[in-house]
Amino acid sequence: MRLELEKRAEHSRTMAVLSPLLALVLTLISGAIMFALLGQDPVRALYTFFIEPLTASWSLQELVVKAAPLILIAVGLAVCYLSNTWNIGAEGQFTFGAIAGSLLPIVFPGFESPLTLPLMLLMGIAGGMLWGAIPAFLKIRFGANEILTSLMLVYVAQLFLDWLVRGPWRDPEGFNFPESRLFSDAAILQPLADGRMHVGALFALLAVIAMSVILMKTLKGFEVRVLGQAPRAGQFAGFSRNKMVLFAFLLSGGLAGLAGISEVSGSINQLTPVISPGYGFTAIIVAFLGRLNPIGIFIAGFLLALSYLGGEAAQVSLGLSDKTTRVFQGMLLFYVLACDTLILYRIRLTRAYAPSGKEA
Amino acid sequence: ADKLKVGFIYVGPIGDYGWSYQHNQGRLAIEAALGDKVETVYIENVSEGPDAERAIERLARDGAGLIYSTSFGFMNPTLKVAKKFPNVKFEHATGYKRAANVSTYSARFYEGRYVIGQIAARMSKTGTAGYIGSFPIPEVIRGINAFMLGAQSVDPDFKVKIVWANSWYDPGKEADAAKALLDQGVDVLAQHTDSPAPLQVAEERGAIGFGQASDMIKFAPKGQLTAIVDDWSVYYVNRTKAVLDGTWESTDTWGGLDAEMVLMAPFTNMPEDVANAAKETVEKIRSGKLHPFTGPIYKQNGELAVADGILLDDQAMLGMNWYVKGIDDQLPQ
Amino acid sequence: MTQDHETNPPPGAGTRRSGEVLLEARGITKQFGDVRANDDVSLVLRAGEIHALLGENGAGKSTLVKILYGALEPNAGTLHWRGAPVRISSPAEARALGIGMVFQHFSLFEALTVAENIALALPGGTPLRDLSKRIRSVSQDYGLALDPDAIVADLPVGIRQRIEIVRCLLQEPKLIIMDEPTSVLTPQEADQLFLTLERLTAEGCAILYISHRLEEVKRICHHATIMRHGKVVMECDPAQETAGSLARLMVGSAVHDLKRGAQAAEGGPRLELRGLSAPPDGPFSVALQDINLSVTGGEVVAIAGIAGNGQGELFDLLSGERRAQDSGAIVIDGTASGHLGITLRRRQGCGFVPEERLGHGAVPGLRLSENIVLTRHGTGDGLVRGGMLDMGLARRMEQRIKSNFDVRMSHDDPEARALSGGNLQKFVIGRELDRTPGVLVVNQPTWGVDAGAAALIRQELIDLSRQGSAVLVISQDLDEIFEVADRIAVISRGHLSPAEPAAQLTRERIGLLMGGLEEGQGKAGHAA
Amino acid sequence: MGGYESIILTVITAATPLLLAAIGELVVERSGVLNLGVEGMMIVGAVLGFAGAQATGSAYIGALCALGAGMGLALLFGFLTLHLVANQVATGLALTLLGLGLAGMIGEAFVGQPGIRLERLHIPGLSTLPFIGPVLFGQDLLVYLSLALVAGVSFVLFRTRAGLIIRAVGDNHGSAHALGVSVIRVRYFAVLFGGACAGLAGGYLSLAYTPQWVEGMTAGRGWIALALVVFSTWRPLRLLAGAYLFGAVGILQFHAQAGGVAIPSQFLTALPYLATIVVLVIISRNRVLTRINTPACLGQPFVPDR
Ligand SMILES: Nc1ncnc2c1ncn2[C@@H]1O[C@H](COP(=O)(O)OP(=O)(O)OP(=O)(O)O)[C@@H](O)[C@H]1O
Ligand SMILES: Nc1ncnc2c1ncn2[C@@H]1O[C@H](COP(=O)(O)OP(=O)(O)OP(=O)(O)O)[C@@H](O)[C@H]1O
Ligand SMILES: [Mg+2]
Ligand SMILES: [Mg+2]
Repeated sequence: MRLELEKRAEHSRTMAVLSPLLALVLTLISGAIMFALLGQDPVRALYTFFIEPLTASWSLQELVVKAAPLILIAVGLAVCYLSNTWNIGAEGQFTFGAIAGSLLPIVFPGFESPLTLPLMLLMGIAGGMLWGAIPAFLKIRFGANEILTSLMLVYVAQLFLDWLVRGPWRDPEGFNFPESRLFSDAAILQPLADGRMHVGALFALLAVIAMSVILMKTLKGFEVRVLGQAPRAGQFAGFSRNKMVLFAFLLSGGLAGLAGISEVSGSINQLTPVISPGYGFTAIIVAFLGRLNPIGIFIAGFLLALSYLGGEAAQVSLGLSDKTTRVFQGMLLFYVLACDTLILYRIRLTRAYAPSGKEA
Repeated sequence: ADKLKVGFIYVGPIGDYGWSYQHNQGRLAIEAALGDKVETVYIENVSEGPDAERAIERLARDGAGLIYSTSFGFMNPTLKVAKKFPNVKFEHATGYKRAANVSTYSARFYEGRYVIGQIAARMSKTGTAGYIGSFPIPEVIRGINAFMLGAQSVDPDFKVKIVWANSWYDPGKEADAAKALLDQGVDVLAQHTDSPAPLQVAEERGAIGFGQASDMIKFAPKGQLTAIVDDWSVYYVNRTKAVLDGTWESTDTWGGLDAEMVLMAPFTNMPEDVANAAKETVEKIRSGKLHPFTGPIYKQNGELAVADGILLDDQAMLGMNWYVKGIDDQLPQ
Repeated sequence: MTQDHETNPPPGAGTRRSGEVLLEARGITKQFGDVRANDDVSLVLRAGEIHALLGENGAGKSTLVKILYGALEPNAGTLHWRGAPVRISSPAEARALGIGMVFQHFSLFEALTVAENIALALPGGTPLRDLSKRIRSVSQDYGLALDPDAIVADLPVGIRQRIEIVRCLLQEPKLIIMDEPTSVLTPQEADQLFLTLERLTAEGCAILYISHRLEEVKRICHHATIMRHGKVVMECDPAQETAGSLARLMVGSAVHDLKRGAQAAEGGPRLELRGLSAPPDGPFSVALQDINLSVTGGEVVAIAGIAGNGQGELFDLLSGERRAQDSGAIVIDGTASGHLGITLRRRQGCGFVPEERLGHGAVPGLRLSENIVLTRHGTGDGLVRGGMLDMGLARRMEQRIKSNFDVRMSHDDPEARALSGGNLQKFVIGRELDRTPGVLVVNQPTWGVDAGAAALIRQELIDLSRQGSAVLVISQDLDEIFEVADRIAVISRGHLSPAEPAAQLTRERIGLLMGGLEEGQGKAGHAA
Repeated sequence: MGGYESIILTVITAATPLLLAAIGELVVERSGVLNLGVEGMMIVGAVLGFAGAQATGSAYIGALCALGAGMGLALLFGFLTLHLVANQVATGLALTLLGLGLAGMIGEAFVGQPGIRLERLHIPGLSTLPFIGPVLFGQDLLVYLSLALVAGVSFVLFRTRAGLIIRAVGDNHGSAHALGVSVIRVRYFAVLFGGACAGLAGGYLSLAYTPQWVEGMTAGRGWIALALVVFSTWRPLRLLAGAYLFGAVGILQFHAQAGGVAIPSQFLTALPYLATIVVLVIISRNRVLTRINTPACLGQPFVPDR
C-alpha cells in the first residue's frame, strides 16, 4: 500500500469548501488528544479555545481588534503572492506606516482639526508605500531578490522606530521613558461600540470587499492573476511585470501602513518601541490560510485571532501554557494545508502493481 | 469563592531566566505564602503593543481582584483597564502613572549597581569596565551612573565602556557584546540585559562580572563576583495580603536593598577586604547612611547636576537621561 | 556532415519482420481517472526494425511508450524482453535492459551543461571529463555535433533535440523509443536523423518511432501499429499505404485536402518590415539583422527556418512584446508602429499566436473565457468597461469560438490546462480569428497537432487571407509551408531572405537558404 | 590573546550557527524545496541539544540530539510538502510556529541551568601558535564541521553525481522524473539534511555559543540564514563569505560602540541588515549568474505521473 495523488483536471469546487471543515475536525480530534495527554478535560479545553471567546461582547470585539490588522495586511499580501511578488516585509511597512502617520500628532500636537485623522491615515498609507517601494525599486532596477530586501528592511524599520521613541520623539513629559506623547482625541480613531473595537476594523472590511471586487471583476485583478500564474502570458497580454511588482508592493505596503497607523491611533494611542505583536508575519500565514482569496483571508484572520484569544483564555482558566497555544496553532495550520491537497488532487491508497495478471 | 484571584501579565516567557522569570518567582511566593486563600493565574509573552490591553482586561473579566502588570510598556493599557474596572486593584511595575486603583512599584536596582561599581573598581586591573546595556532608558542609564559613581568612589579615574545590545535578551548578541568589550581591554563586565551569556563569556575568558536579575553563580562559578537579584516576593506577598485584609491603597513603592526588593548574591571570587567593603556599603545603603546619588555630581560636560550634600530626588532619578562625568558614551537626545 | 546523402539509397521500404523479438507488450491497460489511455494494447518490437506508432492526438501513444520505458506503471498487462517476462518499474531498469528514449517534451535541464544532462541518463561512475570526450566523438560520428560544455539554456530547440538523441545513443541501447523527434527539425536535420536511424537498425537496433508526419513514416518505417482511442486498430506496412490511407486509419474517417481558392485582388501592404534590426535581448538570444518584408492583404507569407534562428525574437518584435528601437521599422497599415506595445498593435487590427500554447498564448489555470480576456481586453470588444470585466460577454465569445472552431472539451468553460494540445491550439487561433484581424502573425500553427486538426487550422489561415487580411506564418514544417503559403522567406541566424513566390521555390533551395546561403549578401557581414 | 585574533574568533562563533543552518537550507533549495521553517527547526535543535547534553553529560550526544530534532521536524515538513504537496511557504511558517511552541514546552524544565559546553579541540603544538593557532586550531568541532560542510556541499553539488541529481531535481523536476530519478526521495533527503543542519545550528547555540537554554534564544537567526541563502545565489562559497560578513558587521558594530563612535546604537545595530541589502544589490546586477544558479523549480509542487 502506498499513498498516491492523482491530479484533478481542474480545481474541485466541492473540496474547496469541504477541506477546511475536514481540517477543523481533524484539529479538534488531535487537539482533544493533546489536551487529554496534558491532563485536561478535552471538551472543556476545546470549548475554551474556540467557543468561549465568542460568548461575550467584549471578547467578540477583541476578536475584531485582533483580526482587523491581520486581514488588512494579508489582503495586500495576497495580491503580492498572487502576482508572484514575494513581499515578506509587511511588518516593516506596518511599522513605517505607523511612524509616518504619527508624525502629525507627535510633532505637531497642537494641530487638532477634523483633518487630523484623515491626514494621519493618508500619511500612514504613504509611509507603508514608501517602505514597500524600496524592495520594489531594488528588484526592478537591480534585480535584487525582494524576499531578502523586504525582510531586512523589517529590522531596519523597527530599529528606526526604536531610535525615534527613545530619542527625538520621546514624550517630553514622560520622564524620558521610551514612549511618545499620547495622541490627542482628534488623532484617535473612535471606538465603534462600548469595547475596544474601533473604526480601523471597517478598513479591514472595506479592504476585503474592495479586493474581492478588484480581483474578481476588474482588469487589474485579472492582470494580477495572469502575471502571477504565467508571466510570459502576461507579457503577451500587454501587462508589465515591473509595473506589477511596483503595484503589488505599493498596495500591500499601503495597506500594511494603514494597519500600522490604525493600530497606533485606534488601540495604542501613542508610539512605543513595540507596536506590533508580529502582525506582518502572522499575516503571511493568514494570507495562505485564506488561500490568497479576500473572503478566505477574512475567515482565516478571524480563525487565527480566535486561536490567540482562545490561547489566552486557556492560559488563564486552564493554566495551559502559552506554548500549548502555539503547538495547537501549528497543528491547525498543518491540517488546513494538508487538507487543501484535496482541492487539486485525489488521494488514493494503491496496492503495489502486480506485473502479471489482468485487472486486479 | 472567597478566594482572591491574582493575575499576572508577563512581557516575556517565564522561561527567559530574567525579568519575567523573576516576576513568576514572585507569583509562586504568593502561592507558597498565602496557600488556598489565593489563586494565581498568568498570561506570558504578552507583547507590549496592542495585545496588552486585551490580556489585562481578560484577567479582570475572569474575576481577578488584583493584577500585576509587570512591564513598563503595560502602563497605559493598565490605566485604561483600571478605569473600566474600579473594583479591581492593579499593580504596575516601573511606571509613573497611578490611579485610585493603580499602584506603581519598582526596585532601586541602582543601589546594587553602586555596590558592584565599587567592586569593579577594586577588582579591575585595567581600570576599565565594560557595560552591556539593553536600551537607553532612564532605568538603565541610572544604573550606569550608579555603577560609575560607585567605581569613582574607589578610583576617580575609572573608565567604563558601554555597548547597547538593543535587546532585553538575545544570549548570542549579549555574548558577542561581551566579547567585543573584553577585546577592547576591559576586564570586568556589568550588564543590564537578562541572559547569563555575558557572564559565561567572562568565565571562559578568565574575566569577571556580575549576575543580573538572579544569582547566576551556576553559570560562572569563577567569574561571578555577585549578582543584583530582583526579588519581588516580599512586595508581592505584602500587597496581596493587603488586598485580602482590605488595607490596600494606591501607592508608589520604590524599594531597594532595605525593602529586600533588591538582594545581593553572595560576594565570591574576590579578596576578603573587597567583599567586606562591599558588605559595608550594602549595610550603609540599607541603613540610609549612604545614598548613591549624593552631590556633588557633575554631568558629562562638567555642569553641576546635584549640588554638594544634596540627595537627588526620586522624580529626577526617574527620568534620568544624562551621564555623570567620566562616561564617554553619548546618549540619543 | 560526415556522409554524402546523395550516394545513400533512401532508407525504409519493404517489410523486414524477421529480426529477433526484443520487446513484447501484451494486454497493456492504463487508466487515468475516467480516461482509458491504453486499452489491452499488444505490440511486438523486433531488432533491426523501425516500427511506427501512429494515432491522432490523445490516442495513447505517449502513454504506451512511457509504460515501455518504465516511466508509467500499467494497470494491467505484461512485458517480455527477449521472450522472458520482465517488470520495468523505472526508467533506470529500462535503460539497464537496453531501452533508450527520446521524449516528446524534452527532458532536459536548462541550468546544466550538455555533458551533465547526458550524465544524468547514464549509469554513474564515468568521470565527466571522459564523458565529454565520448560525447564529442559519438556526436561527431553520427553527424550531430555537440559542445559538451555548453549550457542548455543557451541552445536552440534543434540542438536540444540532438542532446536527447545523443544521450540515448550513448547508452548503446538495443531499443530506442522516439516520441515525435522530427517535429522540431529542419528537413536536413531530419534527413540526418534518418541516416542515423538507418545506421542503428543496420547495427541491429530496434526503433519505436512516433510521428504525425505520415510522409516520413512511409519513407523510413518498416512496420506500423495504428492506435485509436487507446486501442490498437491495425498493423500494416506503411510503405504499402498512402499518407491519405494512413490518416484515414488513424482518424477513422477521411481527412480533406485544403482548398486554396484564388488569391484575393492584390491589396496594399498591410504589414511591412523596413530594415528591422535588434540586438540580442539576453545572453541566449539571437540578433536580428536588417529584416525587410512586406505582407499584403490577401496573401499568406511564410517564414521558414531552423528553430532558434531568430523566429522567437522576430515574433516578439512583431507582436510588440518587445519594442523596436526604430518606430518606422515596423509599419502596420501605413502607420509606423515599432514603438507601440502589444495592446496598441492589437487595437490596430493585429492578431498574434505564439509558439508556446500553455504559458504564453494561454494561462493554464484560467478558464477559457478568461483566456479570451487575455488578448482582447484592449481591443474595443467591450470586454472591459471602466476597468471592470464583462465575463458574461467573455463566456458568450467562448461559446462562439468553441462552435466555430470545433474546440472539444469535456464540459463548459474548462481551465485551459484541461484541454488537449490540439484543441487548445484551435482555441488560441480561434480566439484571434474571431476578430477577423487585418494582420495575423502565427508562430508554428500546428506544432504537435494531428492531421485532422492541422488541416482545419491551415484552412482557416488561408480563408482569413482570402478575406483581405495579411497572414504571416512562421513555421519549421515545410509541408505546412507549401500547403498554405503564397510567398516564402527563410530566416537564418537573424537574417531574412527576400520572400519569393512559393511556386518558384524548391525544398532544396529552402534547405540551402536555411543553411545561410544568402545571409548578409550585399550587407555588412556578421559574426558567426 | 591579541586584539585581532579574538575578534576573528568572535566573528567565527557568531557566523557558525548562521552558516550551519544556511548550508543545509542551500541544499534544500537546490533540490527545489523552500523550507521557511529553519527558525523552528533551529530552536527545537537548541532545546533538545541542551536536553541531550544534560541527560548524558556529553555535549557531543547533545549535538546528535539536536541533529535528530531538526530532522524530525524536517520529516514532518517533508511529509506535508512532498507527499501531500502542501504549500511550502505556509508549511514552513507553520513549522516555525510549531517549533517555537514545542521548544518552549520541552525547555520549561531546563530554564536556569548552566549547560555543558562543547569543548574546544586543542591540537597540541598547533593551537598554541600565535594568532593562527587559536583561530585555525582551537575551535570546537561544530566550527570545523560547518566549514567542512561548506567544502563538502560545494564538492558534492558540483563534482559528484549525487549533487548533479540534486541540482537536476531543483532545475526541472518533470525531466528528472522522466529520467527515472525519484524526485520525492531526493527531496526528502535534501529536506532531512537541511533539518539536520538547522538542528545542529540550534545545538551550536545552546552548546557552544552560549551554553544555556533560554526560550526564544535563536532570536531570528533562522530568518537570517534563509536570507543568506538567497544572498549567496545558492553557492556554498559565497554563503561562507556572506555568513562571515554578516557575523563580522554584527561584531564590529559592538566594537564601534565600545570605541565611542558617536552614532546612535540603533543605526549600528541596523548595519548588518543594510550591508546585506547593499551587497545583494551589487551581486544581483549580474543577472546571468543569478539565473543559472537559481533553482528553477524552487517552491513548486511536484506530483509524479504514475
Ligand atoms: N497523466 C495523465 N493523467 C490523465 N490523463 C492522461 C495523462 N496522460 C495522458 N492522459 C490521457 O491519456 C490519453 C492518451 O494520451 P497520450 O499522451 O498517450 O496520447 P498521444 O497518443 O501520445 O497523443 P499525442 O499525439 O498528442 O502525443 C489522452 O486522452 C490524455 O488525455
Ligand atoms: N498530468 C495530467 N493530469 C491530469 N490530466 C492530464 C494530465 N496530462 C494530461 N492530462 C489530460 O490529458 C488531456 C490532454 O492531453 P495532452 O496534452 O497530452 O493532449 P493529447 O490528448 O495528447 O492531444 P494533443 O496532441 O492535442 O496535445 C487533457 O484532457 C488533460 O486533462
Ligand atoms: Mg504524445
Ligand atoms: Mg500531445
